[in-house]
Amino acid sequence: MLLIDCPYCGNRPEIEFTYGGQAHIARPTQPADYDDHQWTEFLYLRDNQRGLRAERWRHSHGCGRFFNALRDTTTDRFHGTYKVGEPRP
Amino acid sequence: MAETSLYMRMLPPMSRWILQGGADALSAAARAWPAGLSSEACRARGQGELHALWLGPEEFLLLAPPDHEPRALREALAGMPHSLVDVSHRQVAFEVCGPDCALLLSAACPLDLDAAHFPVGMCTRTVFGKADIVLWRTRADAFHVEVWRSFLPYCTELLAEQVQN
Amino acid sequence: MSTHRTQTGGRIDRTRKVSFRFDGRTYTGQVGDTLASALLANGVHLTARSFKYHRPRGILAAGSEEPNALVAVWRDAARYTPNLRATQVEIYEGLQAGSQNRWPALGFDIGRINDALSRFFPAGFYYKTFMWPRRAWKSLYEPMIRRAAGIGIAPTLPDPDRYAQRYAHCEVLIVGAGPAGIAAALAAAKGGGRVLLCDEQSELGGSLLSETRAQIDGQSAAQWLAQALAELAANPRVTLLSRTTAFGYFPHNLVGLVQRVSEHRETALPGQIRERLWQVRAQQVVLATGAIERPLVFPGNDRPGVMLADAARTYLNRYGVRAGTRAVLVTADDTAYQSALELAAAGVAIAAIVDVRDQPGAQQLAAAHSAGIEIFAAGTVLGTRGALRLRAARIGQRDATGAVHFRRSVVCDLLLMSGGFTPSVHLFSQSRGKLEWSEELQAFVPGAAAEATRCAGACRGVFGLSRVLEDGAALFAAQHYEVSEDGPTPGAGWLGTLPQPVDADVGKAFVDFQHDVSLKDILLATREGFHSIEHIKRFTTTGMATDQGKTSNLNALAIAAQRLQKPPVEVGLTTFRMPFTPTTFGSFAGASRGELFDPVRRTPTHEWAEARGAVFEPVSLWMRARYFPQEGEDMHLCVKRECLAVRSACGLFDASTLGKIEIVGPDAAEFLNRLYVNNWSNLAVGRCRYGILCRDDGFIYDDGVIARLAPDRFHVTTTTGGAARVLAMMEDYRQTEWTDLAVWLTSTTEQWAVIAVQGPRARRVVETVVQGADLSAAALPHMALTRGYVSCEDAPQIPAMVFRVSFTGELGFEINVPAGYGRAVWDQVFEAGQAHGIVPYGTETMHVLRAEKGYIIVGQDTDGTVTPDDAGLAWAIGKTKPDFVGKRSLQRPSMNDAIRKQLVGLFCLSCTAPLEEGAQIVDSRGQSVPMKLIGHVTSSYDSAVLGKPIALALIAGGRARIGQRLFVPMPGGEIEVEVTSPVFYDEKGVRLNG
Amino acid sequence: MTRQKFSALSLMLRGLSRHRSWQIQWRKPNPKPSYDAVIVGGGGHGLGAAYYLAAEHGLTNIAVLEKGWIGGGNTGRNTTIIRSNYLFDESAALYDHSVKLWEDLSQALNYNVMFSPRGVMMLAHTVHDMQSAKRHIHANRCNGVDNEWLTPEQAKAFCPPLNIEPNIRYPVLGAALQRRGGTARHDAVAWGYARAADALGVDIIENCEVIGMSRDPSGRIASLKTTRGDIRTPKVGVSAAGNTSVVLGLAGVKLPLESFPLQALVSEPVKPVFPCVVMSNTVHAYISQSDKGELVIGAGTDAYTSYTQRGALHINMHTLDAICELFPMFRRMRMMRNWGGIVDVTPDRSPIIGKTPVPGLYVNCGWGTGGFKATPGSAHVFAWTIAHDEPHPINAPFTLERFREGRLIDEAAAAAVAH
Ligand SMILES: Cc1cc2nc3c(=O)[nH]c(=O)nc-3n(C[C@H](O)[C@H](O)[C@H](O)COP(=O)(O)OP(=O)(O)OC[C@H]3O[C@@H](n4cnc5c(N)ncnc54)[C@H](O)[C@@H]3O)c2cc1C
Ligand SMILES: NC(=O)c1ccc[n+]([C@@H]2O[C@H](COP(=O)([O-])OP(=O)(O)OC[C@H]3O[C@@H](n4cnc5c(N)ncnc54)[C@H](O)[C@@H]3O)[C@@H](O)[C@H]2O)c1
Ligand SMILES: Cc1cc2nc3c(=O)[nH]c(=O)nc-3n(C[C@H](O)[C@H](O)[C@H](O)COP(=O)(O)O)c2cc1C
Ligand SMILES: [Zn+2]
Repeated sequence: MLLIDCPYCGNRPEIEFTYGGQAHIARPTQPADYDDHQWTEFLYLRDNQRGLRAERWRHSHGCGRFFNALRDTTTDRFHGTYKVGEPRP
Repeated sequence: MAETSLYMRMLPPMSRWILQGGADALSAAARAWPAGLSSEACRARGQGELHALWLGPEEFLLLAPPDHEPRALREALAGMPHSLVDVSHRQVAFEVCGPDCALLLSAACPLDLDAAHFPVGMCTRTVFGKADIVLWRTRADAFHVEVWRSFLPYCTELLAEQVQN
Repeated sequence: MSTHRTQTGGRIDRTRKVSFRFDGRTYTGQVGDTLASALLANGVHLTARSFKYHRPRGILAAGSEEPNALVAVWRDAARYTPNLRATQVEIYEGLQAGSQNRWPALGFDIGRINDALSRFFPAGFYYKTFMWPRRAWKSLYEPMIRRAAGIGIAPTLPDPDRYAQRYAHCEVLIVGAGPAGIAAALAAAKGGGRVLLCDEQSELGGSLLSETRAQIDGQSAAQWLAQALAELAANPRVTLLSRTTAFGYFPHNLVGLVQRVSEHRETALPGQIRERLWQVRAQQVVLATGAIERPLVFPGNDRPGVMLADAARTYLNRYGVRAGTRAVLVTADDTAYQSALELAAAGVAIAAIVDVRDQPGAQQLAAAHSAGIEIFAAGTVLGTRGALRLRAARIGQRDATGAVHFRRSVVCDLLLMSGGFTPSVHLFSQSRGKLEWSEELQAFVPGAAAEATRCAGACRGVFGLSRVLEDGAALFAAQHYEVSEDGPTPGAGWLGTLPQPVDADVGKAFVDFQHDVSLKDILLATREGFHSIEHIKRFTTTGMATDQGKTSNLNALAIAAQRLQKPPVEVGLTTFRMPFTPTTFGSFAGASRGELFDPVRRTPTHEWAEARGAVFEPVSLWMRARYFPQEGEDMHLCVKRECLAVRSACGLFDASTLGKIEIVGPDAAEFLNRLYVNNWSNLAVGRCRYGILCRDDGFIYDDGVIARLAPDRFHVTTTTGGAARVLAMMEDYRQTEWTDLAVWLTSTTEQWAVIAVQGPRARRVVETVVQGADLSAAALPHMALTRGYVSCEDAPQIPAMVFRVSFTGELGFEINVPAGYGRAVWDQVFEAGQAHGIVPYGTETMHVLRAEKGYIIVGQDTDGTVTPDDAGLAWAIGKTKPDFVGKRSLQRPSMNDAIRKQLVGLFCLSCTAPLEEGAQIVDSRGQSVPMKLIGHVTSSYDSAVLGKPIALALIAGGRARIGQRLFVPMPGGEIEVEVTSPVFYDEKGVRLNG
Repeated sequence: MTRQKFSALSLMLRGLSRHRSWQIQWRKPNPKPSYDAVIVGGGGHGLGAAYYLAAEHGLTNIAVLEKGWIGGGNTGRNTTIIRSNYLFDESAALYDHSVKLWEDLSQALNYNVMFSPRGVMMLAHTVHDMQSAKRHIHANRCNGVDNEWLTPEQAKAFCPPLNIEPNIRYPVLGAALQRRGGTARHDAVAWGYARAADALGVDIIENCEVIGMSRDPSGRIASLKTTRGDIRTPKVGVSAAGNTSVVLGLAGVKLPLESFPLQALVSEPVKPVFPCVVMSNTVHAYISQSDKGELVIGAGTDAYTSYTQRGALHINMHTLDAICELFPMFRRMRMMRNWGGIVDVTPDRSPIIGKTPVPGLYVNCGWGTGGFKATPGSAHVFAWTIAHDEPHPINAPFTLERFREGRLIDEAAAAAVAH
């Protein structure tokens, strides 16, 4: 069970959180302008790299907030968390 | 040991609201609500029987005696984008108390409940086994627990199981 | 008292005898004995048969690393436990234990024939045979293999014991309470933080428990230990846990412990749990887990009576047991001399010391000589003799050229062996810390840590009591310990097989005792191309038994390395995984059983329904009344009656479990516009609308009625199962995509009890209960809402929201009252309904009624591959909206395929009973397998009001097929159906609007 | 080289000479500078593809590159459940193709992979589960795939340890049974394919990680960079399971995949007590007993993407409380070992087998929590795809294009079934 640093509440155990997938994938404001290829990419293509990954978590059994985290997928170590809207550190 | 000291008691009915809003609305609310709203995360503020529990950066749980109408609050918030929703019946509250109350809760609550890490006045949403609760330390040896009403039997049974242990 | 028990010494309670049974015979031990020490005290070494060859096996070790002495223990029939290590079972009065994997008896085991035939069962033999004839594998070979495999017998009765769990937090967690762990704890405690010290043994102390000579700061080891533990126990910030194994090291310094609470007691205290699982989150973890002595690999090294030297010393010093009368020591290490000398002093004849090294330590030599013990330097063991117990050892020696010669056969009943010590790096490695190879110790020791972990003492290759104590303390504050008689420290020891004469057919020299893996097996593996240590492990199964290779892994590695001509570090170890020792399923499960397995959510009317004999069904976590059978009714009859009552008079239904979300804020309508497919801007205050929510891939996710309570306030309902995930999805969009919107969400599912009153007489019933509201058709048309109140005895003015909605096709109302009043209002409605023939109905009836109207149930008539159009709900889509979640996906090529499955109705032409839900549909008769399936039945019921079965189905191009005849191929024959509109009843909605 | 035949007789004869004359099961060649085709990934799927390329398509100058030891990926760490009672026609065809190959695999490879069709029973605990199970059963029957409905009593008769008391939290309401389903010995599958492929001339090269890919001016795949040197080849088939994204990333190809930890565990070995395979999706538990005696138990995936081959404790706790609820007699059994694998998951939980946008580069991935059962079938059609440069009819629906077109094969959404 990971220990996750909620930017609002501090370190909390993983079971209080919900994983939210890759971060920084903004939903297009005009989906109609996307062709099938671009739309497919938006829907389905995610980074799946070894190493640092920016991802979303929600402190669903805590403050309820979504936030972003940088985690190394080869060690599961967090390199920091930050609020939605803040740039990736 | 279950017989000798009280570990759990139901708390009487209360009025409850979930207050949410942006910074302006919340600071207006903080002025209108007698004890104010904590700007520090995970802290409760209270005066008499009126309490405001920080649940999230834009979310507070307000507690008051039954049938309390937060008129001042409503007036202060009028015209400001916010949400105030009555949840008096959504949840119920019980208290876990006694010298071992933190230990008892630790059977199913993953937080560090040591007084240094979870002091009196701290409150937060968390989990108790497979239920979602709001945990609020009201005294060194007492926790106020809010839980959605249908999860109450689960919580009390889980506690009873721990008391046996 | 037996001759094996010493007169004095040890930590057992000599004043309290314990009688116990092993394999049906009664023995006596002392309080403080383990089953192993008590059996040894009775001269019993033979305790088990080996896994594969059924060779007689004795007790090899004194701790959790024991590979041989696995026993079954019976408390009572339901509290039977297989595969316990005799070295860890504490005896109590009346303990019943027995050996395993033998038939008919431990002393005479038919399975022993495998040993004789063993040359035909080398490692991996099963991959090479049993392939012919093909069918015989299932009927003959596999059952045979399965019967032979397995060690103990599984329990067959439900376990009546209880298990508990606890989360704990501390500044310092110390695993292992030997000198290193205790010194670390003493030093850490001074820092004032919370310290948790655990050890798997029954007493804290580790190697100090068997230390009789050394003095620490002028005290005996035992005195020092007692004092140190007293000091720790007195500190309220320190928690001491004995019988507590750290079984796993998880990310971010979470360590799993399992505490054996009552198993060692003769009778558990009333209500006492058996085990407690701790999840400890520590700021720092200190591993002081010690080192495990390594066996030597030589022919016949598995006979009962062959024992690790340090274990024999433990039996002597801690339990007051002489493990034999005449012993030979074979060692590659100075420290084992101490065992021999202490045993000699206690009256065990030491027939010889065989030192594998050319140059035994001078001090040890001198000490052994002065004790009159004969020493064979550059020695080796060529074999052992004895049937069920060791009788003699064959000693050899290397000459100057390295050639090995037989020297002598020495009669002995105890063969002590020491190949040196393997640091216990299991947990360190589990934490993903890097191991380093120590040339000096010929062992892996902890290198760079991956977590906040530090190691102390023997587990990191530091030996010698004073150094170990200081090593533990130094993690927190340097401290000097004065130790006299520190004893020798282990060196490199010996890895792999002992030297044997060239070309000798080395008999069975065991590497992994528990899995019967011998030297030959490992050689065979390398010969056949299994060169990675991971392959060697899997091909030979070395290290894969319940001890996970604690005593064997390094020897296996060394043998492979030598054979492959690589340095051991290049061959490497296999991966350490949790658990450190086998850990009870029950402790992982804890209290999570029955109603505590998953919360059971009940509505305010649950007890009422229960009292009326309702049958319930679980829907997500909720229990919902499915139907209310009366005397003599089965579900079918009951549902028929309930359906007719709703259609002809009125029915009462608890809809409280529907998810409810209050959406508030100036942008609430816009928020809903972006989410749901429908248009919300034009929904008037006081009106409701049926909404559909898709995911962005265009498939239906949820549905529900949404009411506008105020310009900036909506009351959204969701499916029962969808409540949590819909709210989560909404929060996701609100917080991360549409941060421009001023809108907030609050779950109100449990704020409101929802009492549905449906049927032509519903209005009359509701009118008598709800006051202050005009419920007339004009004031409250279909899909409108109003507010009123209900008066009860204790609550004069219960606020009520009344929605005029219908999931039955009848005139319908849903009364929402604060949940705490739900039952009181329900009772009133039921009371008021008596005059109008009101009938309570459950979810099954609800399903039938809505199916008659063609209303879908998300998750039953849709399955995550269905679009709004597929479900016939295209009308709901706000055509002018630029976007909503899912809109873009609905424009993808395949979303408009003519062959998409669409929701239609089916009438049975050739049957009287309803179709089976899930039945498949084809478009022509007599198709052969594989058929061309064009759809399936999603819902199917007997319609009481229509007097015939109806069904909903998803069928390829279904709407264009209305009027066509299709076929449902069933095992009993084809059923002919006609495709219809999905609305079977009151297509015009006359009743609804009544 | 001529391959020694494995049989009872050869075992006896060589036993008499102390097993000294057994050959190496697969050679340890150094990589050649070029091959006609290269498979990346020495799991069951990759080794199997190499075997079928050599055995059925005559391509023998080929190599399998494995970064570690063969079978060390998910092939060596799965709960070995084999079944083909999938819902959609496309899936049923693919998995049943595989089950048919399983039935003769030991004989085909001359290696006992211990395929044990002892029956896979999937429990239903709710009305919804029953509807879903029945839908599967009817679809399977019409597709010629065996699958039958059992009442709770019949389920208990088939699997005596099962708790069918009506008073448990999620009582067993019935089960779907596929009798032809079962298990096989995971390691033997990798080794058996390796040995058989090796005998046909395939080079199996371990400790050889692919770390780069280059393309010729036309864009076609041209060579691989590995930790053991460069290798020229016009065709590369990737079967790298959890690492597929990383490998295809070397060619600049991004796929709809995410990699998650999936854990399993075994109990201490006991005498036969559990005769079949039982799966429950509602309470999340999968269990069978291996021929060696351990109870083999599978968990659900961990929540987050990771390559660490380990997962969280609470996932195992949840798995074991489900096992104890269904089989209360196992509460006193003990966990002997737990481990994790990394599974690559597609948005519709169905695999991708086909061409990639790079000519000459083929991929077989996305098996998620359930690709062991597909090993022979998938390897077989993947080999076909590589040899013919177009999908076999069985894998034609499983190409990448389905995501763009929205023609997903969403078994998970349709039934919430894993494995
Ligand atoms: C715990 C668990 C339980 C499971 N249970 C089941 C089950 O019951 N039934 C079922 O059907 N399926 C199950 N599965 C899924 C199944 O194991 C896999 O789908 C299947 O084994 C995949 O086989 P593979 O050959 O594609 O992959 P793998 O066996 O993983 O082989 C891929 C290989 O590629 C290698 N590789 C990766 N990158 C490179 C590189 N750059 N260069 C060279 N080599 C590389 C890897 O080292 C690996 O050996 C389970 C999986 C797990 C983890
Ligand atoms: N025969 C010898 O002469 C010999 C050999 C080696 C070490 N030693 C001596 O032993 C001492 C080593 O001290 P130490 O403190 O490092 O080790 P130790 O062996 O005294 O203590 C280690 C303790 O850790 C416990 N332990 C191990 N793994 C555990 C787990 N997973 N969970 C819970 N408990 C666990 C063991 O039960 C043991 O009590 C030194 O005095 C050293 O010289 C003596
Ligand atoms: C079906 C199956 C059965 C297994 N049985 C055992 C076993 O009896 N003993 C054991 O130690 N490990 C067993 N394992 C686990 C392996 O030891 C190992 O943990 C797994 O292959 C993953 O590799 P790793 O732990 O080295 O990463 C088994 C694995 C599988 C897939
Ligand atoms: Zn938070």
